[in-house]
Amino acid sequence: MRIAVITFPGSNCDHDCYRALKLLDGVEPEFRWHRDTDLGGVDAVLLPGGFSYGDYLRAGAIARFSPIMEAVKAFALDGGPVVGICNGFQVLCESGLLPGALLRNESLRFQSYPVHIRVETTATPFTSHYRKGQVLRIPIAHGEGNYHAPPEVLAELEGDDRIVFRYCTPDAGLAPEANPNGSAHHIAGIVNEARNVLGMMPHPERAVEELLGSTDGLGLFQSLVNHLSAGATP
Amino acid sequence: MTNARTPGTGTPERESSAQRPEPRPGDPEITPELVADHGISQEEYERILRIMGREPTFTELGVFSAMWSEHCGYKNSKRLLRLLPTEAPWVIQGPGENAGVIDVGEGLALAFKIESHNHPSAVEPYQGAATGVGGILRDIFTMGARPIAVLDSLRFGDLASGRNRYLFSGVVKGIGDYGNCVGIPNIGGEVQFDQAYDGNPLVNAMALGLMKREELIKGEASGVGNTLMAVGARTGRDGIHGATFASEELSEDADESSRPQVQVGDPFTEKLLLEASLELIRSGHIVGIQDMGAAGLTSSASEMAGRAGSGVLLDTARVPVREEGMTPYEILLSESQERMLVVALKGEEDEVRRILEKWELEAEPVGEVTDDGYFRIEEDGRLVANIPALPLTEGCPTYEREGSEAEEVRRLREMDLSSVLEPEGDLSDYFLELLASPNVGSRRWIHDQFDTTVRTSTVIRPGGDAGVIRLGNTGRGVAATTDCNGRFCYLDPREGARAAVAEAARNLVCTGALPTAVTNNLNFGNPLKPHIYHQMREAVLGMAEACRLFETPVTGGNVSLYNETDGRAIFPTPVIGMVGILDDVERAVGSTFQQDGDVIILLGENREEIGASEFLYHFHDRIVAGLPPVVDLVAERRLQHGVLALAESGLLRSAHDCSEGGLATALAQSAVGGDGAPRGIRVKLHERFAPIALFFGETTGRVVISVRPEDESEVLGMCRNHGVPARVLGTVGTVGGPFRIDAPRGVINVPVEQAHHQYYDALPRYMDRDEKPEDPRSQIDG
Amino acid sequence: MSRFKVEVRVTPRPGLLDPQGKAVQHALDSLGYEGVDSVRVGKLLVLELEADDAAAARARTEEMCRKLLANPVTEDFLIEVSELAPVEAE
Amino acid sequence: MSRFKVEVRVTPRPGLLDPQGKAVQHALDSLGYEGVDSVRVGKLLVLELEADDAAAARARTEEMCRKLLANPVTEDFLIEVSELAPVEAE
Ligand SMILES: Nc1ncnc2c1ncn2[C@@H]1O[C@H](COP(=O)(O)OP(=O)(O)O)[C@@H](O)[C@H]1O
Ligand SMILES: [Mg+2]
Repeated sequence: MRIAVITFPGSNCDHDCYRALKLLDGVEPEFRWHRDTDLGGVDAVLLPGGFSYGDYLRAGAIARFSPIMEAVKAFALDGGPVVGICNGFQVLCESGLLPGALLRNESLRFQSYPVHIRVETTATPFTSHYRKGQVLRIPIAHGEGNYHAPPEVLAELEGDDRIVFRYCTPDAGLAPEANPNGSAHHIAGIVNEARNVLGMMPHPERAVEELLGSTDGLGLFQSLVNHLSAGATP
Repeated sequence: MTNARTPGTGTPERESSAQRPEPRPGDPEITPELVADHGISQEEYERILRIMGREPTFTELGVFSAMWSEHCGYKNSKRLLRLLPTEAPWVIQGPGENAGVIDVGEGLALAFKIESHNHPSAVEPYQGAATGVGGILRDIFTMGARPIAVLDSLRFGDLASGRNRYLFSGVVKGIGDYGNCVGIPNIGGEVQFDQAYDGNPLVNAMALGLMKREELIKGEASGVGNTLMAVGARTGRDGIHGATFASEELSEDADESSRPQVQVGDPFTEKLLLEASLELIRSGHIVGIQDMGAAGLTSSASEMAGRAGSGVLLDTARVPVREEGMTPYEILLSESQERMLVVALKGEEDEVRRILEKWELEAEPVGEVTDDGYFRIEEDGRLVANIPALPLTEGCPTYEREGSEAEEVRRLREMDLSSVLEPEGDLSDYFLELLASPNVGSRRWIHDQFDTTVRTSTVIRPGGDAGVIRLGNTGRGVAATTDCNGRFCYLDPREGARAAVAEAARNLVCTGALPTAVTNNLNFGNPLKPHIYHQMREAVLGMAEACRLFETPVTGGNVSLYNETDGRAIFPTPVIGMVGILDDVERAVGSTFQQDGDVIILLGENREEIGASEFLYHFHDRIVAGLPPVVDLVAERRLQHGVLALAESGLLRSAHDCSEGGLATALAQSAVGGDGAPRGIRVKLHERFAPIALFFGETTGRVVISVRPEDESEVLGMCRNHGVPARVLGTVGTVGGPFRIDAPRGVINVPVEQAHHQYYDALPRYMDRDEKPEDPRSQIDG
Repeated sequence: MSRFKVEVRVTPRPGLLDPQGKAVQHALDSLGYEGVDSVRVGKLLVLELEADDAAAARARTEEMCRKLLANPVTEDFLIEVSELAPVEAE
Repeated sequence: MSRFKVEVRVTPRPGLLDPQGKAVQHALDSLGYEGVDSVRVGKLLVLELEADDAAAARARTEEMCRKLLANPVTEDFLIEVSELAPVEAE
């Protein structure tokens, strides 16, 4: 199966995502340039982390106008799985594919270290490989990861089981100290209503090898692969 | 007595007088004051007259001023630098290029270099530090290498002052924002706080890059007729004369007078420039590339010509500018960031432009390579400068000066410290307080602001003894560290420099890496003062001796002089950036204890030393005195081999070097460091000497390791074989257990959580709370 | 055609947490400035553009704000237009 | 005593590179907004404070700017004061 990794000017996790996807059997990652207008019939799309256009105005604000984003939108509306990681999450929010916005970290500082996140739902194409309540250890690296949405949107996310990951303590508790950026409801990742678009701040692609400290991110990619191969065999 | 050396013979006077630029309307007249304002001495000006065979134009004067500044011309350090060992079979590129390059096996080459941005950071910490990172990254990718890691070596004054906290937080944020945006992991560095750096912080940034051997490209303007192209950001009026500025002392009103020299970094453009440059280099359309760094277009163009033995012809009117009405003088000397000078093959300019356009950047032809050996500048076709390139780049007079030690330093060194060693018995309170000293406590506050894991190759993040990065898919790894204890260097620059090299090597072997090569940053005060010149010479001699013995040649570096505020110099700070190779990166060793029951072993020997220690500074009125610890390089060498052998046999559960804060601190760092939960320890020391020195003295040449109980005798045996003193100290305890060190005359006994809290609170207690109301800017976003 | 200077003030929506404002207020407090009840930190964009008249300049900027310059979920914006010079005068 | 609303506009000093402004201008360009010649991005601070009169409010803010709100090395600032209400009215 083929998965597109989009490179915007300023993306810097595109190669990391590519490398992580390569570890999975049967996956062919392909780079797509922001000026491309066609996804070329891929099975899934990944928007990587980084600082598209320097994040100078607001993170993700300028990237959302890239030509490729038209294709990504169409792909998503058509039910295709889309994952936005870090800056990718920000781009998805800015482009309206996910609700809400990502504000400056409450500390006003960039924060980069491994955090614990709790899997809140396995009913997505991206988390079926995990257990509900499972705690993952995955690095974050962002300055604007403070998820914000109006109360009614948050209620909807809660009610529809659309919060996919929350920041937590090593033993799965929710606590302000375990929330690295002040995110509403400890949100680390959400899906859209149709559940095919995931945005998350932590970097699962940085947690796929024992040598680098954790393999907890592999499950996400494996879930996606399972989902795709299930769909591929009618 | 100064004794200037005459550069190469044959100053080509005749040709130069033949092509004499007309005076440019609007340019000021050359007066002795103007010459002096350019930082050019009488003697140097006379040399310029000899080289030119006439009076220089205003533009030419600016060019000389920049190229003969300390920063570009190394006039006070060049002769000392010749003392450093620079060769080894694995050195591909030694000093002289944008970065040093070594062979790291598997057909790969590693480029690495360190660079200072001290003066800009003193004026504008955020932009100063950010552009420092930008510059060092460009030095790496102009060699054809993809940057894979950065480190930062920092010095600030006492954190009790709001100004210092402002500088510190601004610098950290600047380093972080720049490197994070470009996407290069930070894997380590160091920071020391001492009032000697009040008002004159040091910001040294180091970068590493990886390439295939054959991708190496140099900064040479070769091939007559080839086209010089300005690539990347446009040229503005920023940083004009930054190189000269970096070679002057700061004065009280530095903020005011230095305003126009502030350069603003644009990491986004840098990221594009990085990708574009690597693509360009691999495309084969260019023969040379160089960063427009200090002294901008002037230094890049003239150095590229100098190295190739060619000449260049540039037209400033063709350089893309950000502001209207810029003069040739300004365009030549601007230090606008994120620009490159590229030598494109004649006729392939459009291909070059196309690659740059893909990355939304500009590339404009601005001149060509010539064969007449001249640095020739036109403005819209009219000659404004015409200088022989080689004398310009190499002819800067170099000085060797008399040096002598300051009387004050001798006195401090000989100070009687016996009363300091008096406390005995329960020393737990001293211990806890020392753990929370800004010089001993955790640096997490710093490196949590740095992306340390982007590029998915970081095997050991900051917080250990050295950072470790894997080298692509080769299974190999590279470790890197920066080290220097300015206090040691102040009290004895030669010993201090030896200690810095030794500590760097020790840090590397603790991770399992073989020390391989060095880049260095010589941070000193005003070299015209005899005691400063003495410090420089002694430090270089010490560095040279240690590097020679350790077989770690110096492949490059940077010199930053005039680090003085109101006549007071910083501590001599010859920062060592060292890289080492791991044949098997899976064998990389961390610095934290892993398992209760593991045996703690000390390699090396304890000595009754307390001179130059953090203990002294912290508890005794910020005093820096006494004899710095003795460095036994031969014993160090044996220790390195011993630790490496242990690491390679997979016997080490952890290894950690003893430095600031001494043995007790090193044990604590291994107990509470890392991301896991803190573990207690139970340790017995047998030395009967003063427990203050035993616990907190900074004797060098010591490493604390932990091993599985069943490996103990094998480990001790290997140490014996390598001639390394090794002794079992005790055992690792349980998570949350007591942290206890017993000695004949003293004891430390605390709950490990308390040590943990103290250690991690060291910087936040200053930076995250407003206990100090005069600390405004450090708390808000810059 | 004239040239206009357009100032766009982008501010965090009321009710939205403004950590930057909070930090500034805190810092002012610790500097001893009393009586500062509230601080909000926003963005200021200063554009120079050509348009037929002030109304057109405003309309165009409003569109830019809606599309790009402000995030409707978190930010409000306010536009102020002033004429610089008729284009001929350049 | 009255309450004042004080707006502080902090802008990058002329001549200094403004990467944010550059990026925004580039983005507007590629969105097809022509004729935008220049974009500078700065900060807007909106304070509410108590002072005896408008002049005092301005003076105090000026001091705050110099000390904290603007970076004298890279930024200029401009202060605008408007009265909200006499403090009794609260
Ligand atoms: N400015 C910094 N930036 C990044 N990492 C740092 C910095 N300062 C210190 N560190 C990291 O913190 C750890 C402890 O540093 P240091 O006290 O200098 O250790 P050592 O004494 O073993 O050299 C090291 O891993 C170092 O790389
Ligand atoms: Mg160190």
